[in-house]
Amino acid sequence: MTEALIETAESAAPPADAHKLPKLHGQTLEKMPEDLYIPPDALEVFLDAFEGPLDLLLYLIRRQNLNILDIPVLKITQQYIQYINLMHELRLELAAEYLVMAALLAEIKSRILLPRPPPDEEEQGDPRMELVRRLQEYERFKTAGEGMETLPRVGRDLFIAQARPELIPVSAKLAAPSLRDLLMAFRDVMQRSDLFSRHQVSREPLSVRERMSHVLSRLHEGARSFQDLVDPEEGRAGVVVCFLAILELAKSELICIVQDQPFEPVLIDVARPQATAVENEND
Amino acid sequence: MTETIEAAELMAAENPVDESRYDKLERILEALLLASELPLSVEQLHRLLASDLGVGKGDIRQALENLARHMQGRAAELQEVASGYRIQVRQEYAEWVSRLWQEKPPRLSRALMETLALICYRQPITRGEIEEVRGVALSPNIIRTLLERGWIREVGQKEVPGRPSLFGTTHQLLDDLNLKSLDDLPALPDIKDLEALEATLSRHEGKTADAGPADVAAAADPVAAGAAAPEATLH
Amino acid sequence: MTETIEAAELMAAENPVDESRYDKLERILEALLLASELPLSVEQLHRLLASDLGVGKGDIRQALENLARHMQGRAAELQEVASGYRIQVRQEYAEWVSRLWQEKPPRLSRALMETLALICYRQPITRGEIEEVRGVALSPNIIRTLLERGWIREVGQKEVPGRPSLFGTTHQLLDDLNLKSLDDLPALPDIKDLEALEATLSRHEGKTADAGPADVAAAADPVAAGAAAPEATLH
Repeated sequence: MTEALIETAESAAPPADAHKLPKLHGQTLEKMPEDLYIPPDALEVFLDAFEGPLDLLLYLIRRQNLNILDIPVLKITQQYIQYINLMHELRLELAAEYLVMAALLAEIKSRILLPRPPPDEEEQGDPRMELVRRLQEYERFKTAGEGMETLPRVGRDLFIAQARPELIPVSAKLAAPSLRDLLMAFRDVMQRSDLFSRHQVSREPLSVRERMSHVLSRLHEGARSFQDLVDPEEGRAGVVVCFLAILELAKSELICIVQDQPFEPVLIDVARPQATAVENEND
Repeated sequence: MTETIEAAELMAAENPVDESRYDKLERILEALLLASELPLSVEQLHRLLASDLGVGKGDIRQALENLARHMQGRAAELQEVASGYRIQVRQEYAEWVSRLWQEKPPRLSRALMETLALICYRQPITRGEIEEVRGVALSPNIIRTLLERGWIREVGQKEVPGRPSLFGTTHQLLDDLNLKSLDDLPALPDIKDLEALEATLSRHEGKTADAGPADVAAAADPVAAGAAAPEATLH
Repeated sequence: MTETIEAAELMAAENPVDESRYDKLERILEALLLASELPLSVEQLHRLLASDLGVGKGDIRQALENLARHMQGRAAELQEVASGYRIQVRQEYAEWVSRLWQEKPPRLSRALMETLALICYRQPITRGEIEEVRGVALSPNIIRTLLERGWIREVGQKEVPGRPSLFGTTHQLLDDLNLKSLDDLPALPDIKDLEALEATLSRHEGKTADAGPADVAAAADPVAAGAAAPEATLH
């Protein structure tokens, strides 16, 4: 994969475009560090593939088929720091953890390059030991996580067999759903049907919808006047909701509004199949 | 990893005796029917299996017949209903099964929850309209269960061919959900936004918990506090 | 209306051969397991049946064994998981069954699986301890997703400043992973002996001095590159 990336980079970046090449310490990186170059726009994606600095380090080690215990600390440290510098130069936002690790690696590196520290300092613990311990510990759980992902899982590899009798003598009431469950179910179904995107964003008072149901069921007992359908105790808001519900029902042709004679009371009734007659008239 | 039964394997056995071919088809059908929430029609089964197994509807019918025969003497049976076939526990065991419900009321199925949610938000609504949004046929049991539980009621009929029933919600449902009015349900845009939804829910849960320790926990939880920001969208 | 199998009838057959008695118990168990959404433990089954059938837990275990045997060759199997027994479609039919749903279950992220593995093997564990091992901050979504799935739960608080929550796994997780107990999880890979590690490191010190060709290529001036790094991080 890395080879392919280098090829693309070469063909896409002729010498004239040298200013587009990433810069490190103010100098154009004309020669990419060996086996390291990744096109700038791929860097972010590249970093996303890692679960953090430990994961990136493990990748650098494993890519060279090295045992954790045999890490050439210096080499890995340099590679890691180069990644970080490159991303920094490209102004990619880096999680703080990556920078903390860079600092730790730099410290390790300086300890390797500088003369051996006096013995009393060594008692504080070798930072390489600590790093290798952390890498090992992380790798155990990374591996364990990968292993668990492959375990057969209900809903993916296993399905529960379900069969019920046609009729179950009911003696216990169904428990009410929690509001959370209800809303999550609604969210799911709307997302599946993609109605979210098509639906108007304006807020439709649900009480209008509820009142539509209410009005409709009242009308089944017979036609009513508007006054019959309004409960004055509900106040202005209630009257408005009721009126909106009636308009909405009329619009959906679920009810009809009739006035037999001028000045007669306006009656509201459920839509009757005579609707076809009206259509004929319109013809 | 999974030992899938390959179509090729199934076809290979076609020649001398069709027995083993039917056996496998029968077991695949059994698996599908046991896992499906809804009855499955021969057409549906054919659609699911035809291209990989190269079976015709006749093969499926034959395998279903075999399945029914093999289930004799078991606790469940294959039953054909209006919308297709299903495997159901024999009625003679219904009394035993009902004890499960006495111990613990059954969980509400996803299909039931979605149906109820659609009736809340889209009432008055017909069964057909619910099916259209959910994209699957609605089991008659669901509407029946919701009606029996007193959460929905028939509020009229739609004046379209067939005059289907229109369903709406009841006061009982509001009571059971601890709501004063349906307006207390979050608006559509807020449901879309998971953070706004969490904020609304934690406010509601706080209310119903009657300012118990749950409220304190919610306030201390930075996630809940952060999610409270889009509150403005509710007004 | 329903032809319930009476306890009396069941008891009557007790004497000469126990065969038919076990047969009926087996079928009742099959009916219960098929109808239940959740696994049922021997204790639960015993509670449901003991008073009417006069069966002991041993009888139930025996009948379950018979049931498992009778399901051999069928599309479903009896499986024991953490919270009890359930009847599930055999894994070899999963590919066929998953066709019933258009959407595939979402893939679980590596971050989520690593976190889950840590909670499995290191429970009770705090968020901070998880972050320490993984070397990165934990997205709040991960814990929330795991809690919502019912795979983990808060099992207490650690008595350190801030009293962070301690998380542990649930029966639900084991059920969903088809496991009876946490012991059924594969063993955590061993960590290398730290003394051997120290030895290797000191052996290495000599080698690192003469940098290999890769090192040379990596940076023209390794000291400058190395020194620049922490500086950059401070901005």
